Amino acid sequence: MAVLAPEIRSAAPRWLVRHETLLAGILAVALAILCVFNENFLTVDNLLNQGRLMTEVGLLALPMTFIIITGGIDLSVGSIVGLCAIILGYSWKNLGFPLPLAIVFAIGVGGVAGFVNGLMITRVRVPPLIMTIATLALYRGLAEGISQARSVRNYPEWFFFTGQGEWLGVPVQLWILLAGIVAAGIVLDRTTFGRTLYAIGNNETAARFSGLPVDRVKLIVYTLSGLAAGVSAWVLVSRVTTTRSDMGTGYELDVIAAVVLGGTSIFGGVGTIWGTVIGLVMIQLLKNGLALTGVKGDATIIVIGAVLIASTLIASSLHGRREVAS
Amino acid sequence: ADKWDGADDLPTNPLSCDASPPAAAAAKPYDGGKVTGAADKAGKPITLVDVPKLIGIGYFNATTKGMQEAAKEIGNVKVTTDGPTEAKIDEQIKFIDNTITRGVDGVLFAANDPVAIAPVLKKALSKGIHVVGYDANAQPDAREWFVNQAEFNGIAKAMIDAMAKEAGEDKGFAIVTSTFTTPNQARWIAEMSVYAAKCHPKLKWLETVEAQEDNVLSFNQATTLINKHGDRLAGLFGMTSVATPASAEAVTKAGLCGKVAVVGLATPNAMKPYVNAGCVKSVVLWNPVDLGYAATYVMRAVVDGKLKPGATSVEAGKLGKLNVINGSEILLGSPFIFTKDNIKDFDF
Amino acid sequence: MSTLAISAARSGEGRALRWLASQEALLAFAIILIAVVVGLYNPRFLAARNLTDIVLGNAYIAVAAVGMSLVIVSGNIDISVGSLIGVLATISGSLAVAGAPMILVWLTPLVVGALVMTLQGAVIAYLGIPSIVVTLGMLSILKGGLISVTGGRWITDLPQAFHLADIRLFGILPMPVLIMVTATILAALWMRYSATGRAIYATGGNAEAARLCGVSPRRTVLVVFALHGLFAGIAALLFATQLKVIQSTVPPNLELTVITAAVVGGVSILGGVGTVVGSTLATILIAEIASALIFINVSPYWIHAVQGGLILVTVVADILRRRRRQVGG
Amino acid sequence: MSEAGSTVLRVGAPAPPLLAVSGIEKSFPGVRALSNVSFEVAPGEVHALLGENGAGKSTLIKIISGVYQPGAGTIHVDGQPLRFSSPDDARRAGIATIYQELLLFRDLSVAENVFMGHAPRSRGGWLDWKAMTAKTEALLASLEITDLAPRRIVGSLSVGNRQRVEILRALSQDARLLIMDEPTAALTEYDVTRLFDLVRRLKSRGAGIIYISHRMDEIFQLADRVTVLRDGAHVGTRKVAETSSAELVQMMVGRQIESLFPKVDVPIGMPVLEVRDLVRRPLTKGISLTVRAGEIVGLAGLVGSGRSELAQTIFGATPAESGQILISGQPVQIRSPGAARALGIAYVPEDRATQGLVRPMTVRENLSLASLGRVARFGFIDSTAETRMAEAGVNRFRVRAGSIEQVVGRLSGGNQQKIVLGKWLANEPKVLVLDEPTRGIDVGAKAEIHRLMCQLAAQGLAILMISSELPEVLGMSDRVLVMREGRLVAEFARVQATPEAVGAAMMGSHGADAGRAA
Ligand SMILES: Nc1ncnc2c1ncn2[C@@H]1O[C@H](COP(=O)(O)OP(=O)(O)OP(=O)(O)O)[C@@H](O)[C@H]1O
Ligand SMILES: Nc1ncnc2c1ncn2[C@@H]1O[C@H](COP(=O)(O)OP(=O)(O)OP(=O)(O)O)[C@@H](O)[C@H]1O
Ligand SMILES: [Mg+2]
Ligand SMILES: [Mg+2]
Repeated sequence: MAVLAPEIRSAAPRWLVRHETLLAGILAVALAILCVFNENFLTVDNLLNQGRLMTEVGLLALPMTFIIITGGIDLSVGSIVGLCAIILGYSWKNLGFPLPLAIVFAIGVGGVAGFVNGLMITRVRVPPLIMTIATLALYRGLAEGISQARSVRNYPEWFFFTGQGEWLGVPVQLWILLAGIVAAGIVLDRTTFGRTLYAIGNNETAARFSGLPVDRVKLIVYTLSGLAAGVSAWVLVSRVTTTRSDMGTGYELDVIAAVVLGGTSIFGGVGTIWGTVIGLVMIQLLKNGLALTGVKGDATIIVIGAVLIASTLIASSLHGRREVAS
Repeated sequence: ADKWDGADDLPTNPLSCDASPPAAAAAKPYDGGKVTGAADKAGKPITLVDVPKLIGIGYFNATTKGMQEAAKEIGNVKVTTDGPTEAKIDEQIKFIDNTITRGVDGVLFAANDPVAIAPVLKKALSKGIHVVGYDANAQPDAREWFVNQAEFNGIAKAMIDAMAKEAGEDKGFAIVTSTFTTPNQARWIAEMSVYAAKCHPKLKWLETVEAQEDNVLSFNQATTLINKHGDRLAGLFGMTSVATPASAEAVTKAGLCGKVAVVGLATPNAMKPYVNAGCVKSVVLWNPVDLGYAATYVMRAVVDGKLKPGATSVEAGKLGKLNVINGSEILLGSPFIFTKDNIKDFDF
Repeated sequence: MSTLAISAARSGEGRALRWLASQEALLAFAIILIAVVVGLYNPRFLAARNLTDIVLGNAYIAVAAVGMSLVIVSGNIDISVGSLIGVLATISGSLAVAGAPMILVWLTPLVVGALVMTLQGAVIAYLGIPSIVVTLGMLSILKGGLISVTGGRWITDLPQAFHLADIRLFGILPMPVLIMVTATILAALWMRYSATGRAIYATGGNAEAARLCGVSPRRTVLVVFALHGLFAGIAALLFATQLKVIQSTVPPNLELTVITAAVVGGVSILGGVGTVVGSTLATILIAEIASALIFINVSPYWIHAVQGGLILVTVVADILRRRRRQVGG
Repeated sequence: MSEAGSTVLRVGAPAPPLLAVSGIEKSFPGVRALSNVSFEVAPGEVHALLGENGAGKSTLIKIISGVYQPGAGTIHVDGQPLRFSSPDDARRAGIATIYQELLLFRDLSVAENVFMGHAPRSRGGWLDWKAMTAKTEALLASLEITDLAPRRIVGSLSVGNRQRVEILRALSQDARLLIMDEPTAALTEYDVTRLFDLVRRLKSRGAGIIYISHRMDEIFQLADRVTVLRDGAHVGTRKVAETSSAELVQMMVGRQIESLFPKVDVPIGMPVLEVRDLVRRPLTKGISLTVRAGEIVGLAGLVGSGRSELAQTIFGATPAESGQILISGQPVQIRSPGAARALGIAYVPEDRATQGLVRPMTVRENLSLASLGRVARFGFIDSTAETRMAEAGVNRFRVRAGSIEQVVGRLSGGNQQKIVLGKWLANEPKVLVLDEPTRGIDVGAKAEIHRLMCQLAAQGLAILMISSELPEVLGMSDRVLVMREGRLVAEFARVQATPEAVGAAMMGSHGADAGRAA
């Protein structure tokens, strides 16, 4: 997909450190401005609450970072969320599964959905964009078909703990997200698995010829993506207390926006979890801060769009200038 | 194909077949939620935020307009409308959540999903924010009052009666709706199904198709139905203000005006060409401007303590006295039927 | 068809046979197969009127998918096209209602579309920002902007002359179909026989090598986006003139529909001939499937699942077919 | 023809040189690639550029082709000063270049690759596909290439054939100055001969040619003058007729190279790699061979004879359809390169840019790529161990890199090759399959790599070496196998392996198969 492959892509780590620092800087400035305009913004309560609200997308963004680093993409995540939500409700209400089992089952189905993506991508060599655009339609359709347009409600009270409860004063799902972030960060940064992801993204053939388990790793990341969608569905259902087949619609674009804003190259080979987290937080807090300041929804999405382009632009142009100067 | 009939497993309550008013249901006790820790602002200026299903569509522009009118009339109410740009429950929850953080006196809402929206509304109630719904309800205990534009069974009766009259008692019809999961549409269709079975048993329900809130898709779906069923199709229902004009257009393009009746919910402006051309005889709707207007008055009354659990009516400015039904709902009135004669009087 | 056709293709003879083994043939074959099967079940499906309606109602998607194919072949993607079409349709409709001369009403969306896309192309090509970032941002900007400006007020009372879709050539051929066919053929010829057309393949395949061959990847990307904008403008016009009202909002999921059409029909034969013919056929196929499922009374709950499944099958069939051909040499 | 072939430079003639560069400087971040380089190319001259890996040859020709802008210095074509701001400018000035890295469009056909950017047009400016195909066919014919159709998709071609496409592309431009950066690195002698005939023909038409190669014999066959670079500086320019190989090497590396093929005899042990009736269509048609510990087996053959395919089948990149592979006498299943690696098989591929290296990653990361398990514990990479491993690799091969954190893509071609070798040796394999191990490597480094191969053999490694350079095969192998059309057709012991006999077996002339019996 490279349009303007620079003659040789620059060193990933240095580039990224800079991109993330820059992004963090931009984020800080934006937050400071928003803070001046609204005293409710920079409160622990609000920030924790925002953390709660961004968990579902955040959980998806972690494996999406992996996938995009390998040079792939997964557009079906939002649909898998919908499918898992329906499976959770359906297996509990209609198949009579005990609720804990239904949760596990739904996450498992998410894993299978991701696995199918991965299998077709690695075995049949369907390009990821094409495969997941097809399953975007297919999985959503399955969710609709299985649910027969009925929503599942009246979950028991304990079920809402994950989505609405708190543990040590912090929303429960935020713990899940934090654990995910730390795990994903370490995996990407420190392990052979993470290294393999970068190698695949930069040169898949060479990775293969180095004896790295390219297909297995790809299969794993797409499966992880499905599993994360399952967890995300569980958190979402628990938060909103109901199950509908249209849940998670459009998540794919939110997730991709966060990941690319965080500096992960859509061409593969470059990216970090920390960048993704900054991207996520940036979008969430901007939306929140603008809303609190009284900016309307339509204007907010204009701002988000402009910030997405502008911050990438600023980061890349500053990066370019330093490169020349050094 | 299945005749999809709403299927949300909630009880239905068809009206009687003739025009006689429904037997007064046994008065239900108040079943709405309770606000805790609200500051007493009786008679004082209040700020309200209105979070509709989505912003930027004609229908909710009209409700907003009504709210502004009411606010101006009352004088000490300030209402701002803000919401998601797509009818997504997830986004809507975030908007309400932000509103709570900002701190306002009351929230007006039209729910994208009655259950999913409940937790955040309850949170608002617990933070001392009054909550009143309109257009699309939430679980009763998640809000104090709901302004009901017209009861589901009332809409259903108006629609089915109009269809039976225009298409014929023993003809086939099909439905174009947004999605099967949209709560209001699902309720209406469910009520239509039982009412048709009860009062117009010979009407043949052919099928129901989804068309999002998409103009061109609605048109394509309606066209497909016309092509598929041919003479067996004598009527089309449009369940949204998008699907109805698109269905009318499809019928016009197919040259079947007068042969295939179009009945549906729609705003008058979009329907004028078809009504004036005689292709559509009746458009069912309430006045959304009035709906927004009433919601604002109800909220003011709640804050002022004038509308308390157990009340049987509320004063709503130019609309006069509105009745409380179903424990915690306020009924705007019967659905309005636009025809060739009166449609020119409306502009929304 | 396969073995015969593939062996012919391998030996490099028999133009017709080679075509039979192509993506376009696969799509055309699927279109005919579905028509026949569904026609047997319900003959009304084959009525000329129904077949025309299927194409007519989706011509705008096909035209947009032509542009999208160019973009994808050049190694980029555009997610903003749905929003842009919404904006352009609104602009065009507003002009019509304001009483502007028809020629202006029809040309403005093309010009504005080309301008907006050229701007995006410039940012992508000259500032080196990935297309997915730029167009994702633009998606938000256009969508929010449209709502801010119109407030979602529908455009009604459009003058009769505005309705391109009602114009029929020789009283039979509807204008949108004519435009769709013309746009597809012109684009296909242009991609095959113009230097810039081939440069798109080069840029998408290996931008650095393209540069060393004296092709300017930047200029190419710019041209691609400008043309894509032009096609988006045409699509918007077809979209806007179809009904008597214009919604003034962004049509839901239109970008995905367009990308799907391009991907099912076009992109997969990167480097092949007449890609855009594939994307137009794919649009027709997808629309045909949607209509056919209603005709054969598939449960409405399962329609989307079946639709998704069929798209997947088409895509996989194409990949397998190409793989076989590649192994064959 | 013979007259033209002996065109003499008219020294002091009024006509300006075709190309004159002077005072060229070029720096990359942290590297001074060229400093004050000047040389001239006359019409009808073949001017060779010589220098160690990383000396700056490729950088220099990229400046001449407009890919890079020089930091200082001037370029004159026909006496006119020119500034090229893009490769297109250079092309318009009549300069055609074959770059060292293959730059092709994998999804496009041969004809389109050849004519990308300058396709024949019909009236009205449209592309003329017929003419394009016809011209490609004519070019193919002029090089006597019969096994390459204009319509073939380049992605399905072997490296050798891709190199041919690059050559066709440069030739298709009717350039007045043809620059070739190691064009023969991926070609066999047969192709080289064709190419040389063609170069001589161009030369006779008055074109100038800049020719870069690490193969000394080619320079003596083809070039009129030779310019030597060392560490980015101009060391000297000599007339080929007036110099010797030894002098040039001395100029290049600043020291003497004792022997290019320092083959020593080591005791040969038990069979380590045994292959029986290996089949993988379309190119591996039943191969049996054995490589023993301490043995270096050379595999010779023409382009397209299927040697790389065989190697990749053994390595599991394209798993075998039938047949058997035994490692140290044990039958094994090799279904992926990972499995091969686990069994102690290493494969140094022929195409280092796409198969060998992850160019945007650092030297350190590339060196550890095939042996991550050795520097990791429970999947966590121990960065100290990794650094140690990388430093060891860099020192062992004397890689010219700023640091182990340098991006591999910016190393010179030869140093990149050393990284690929180093990557595999870090894994301490039992069987080493080398596919064109010294392709594009300077004489000094080549001697080093050969010495290393001998060392490794002495340590008991079994080495299978594929090479298209006959002297290398003959100089380094204990045994020579010859492949033709997917089958082994001859086998020679070291003493029997004469250039004539092996060459004949490769070409398939009579009498060659007799070698098999021996
Ligand atoms: N884009 C670049 N960025 C940084 N350094 C570079 C770049 N290109 C080349 N170099 C450095 O410049 C020097 C000269 O490299 P060059 O490729 O010209 O060598 P060469 O003589 O062609 O070697 P070889 O025979 O191995 O091909 C090397 O040290 C190399 O690392
Ligand atoms: N998948 C394939 N299908 C058909 N032909 C192929 C395929 N892959 C390679 N070939 C052809 O097989 C021939 C042999 O390949 P290759 O040139 O790699 O063998 P080699 O003896 O190793 O030669 P080289 O000197 O290039 O290493 C080439 O002509 C190539 O075009
Ligand atoms: Mg070089
Ligand atoms: Mg080879």
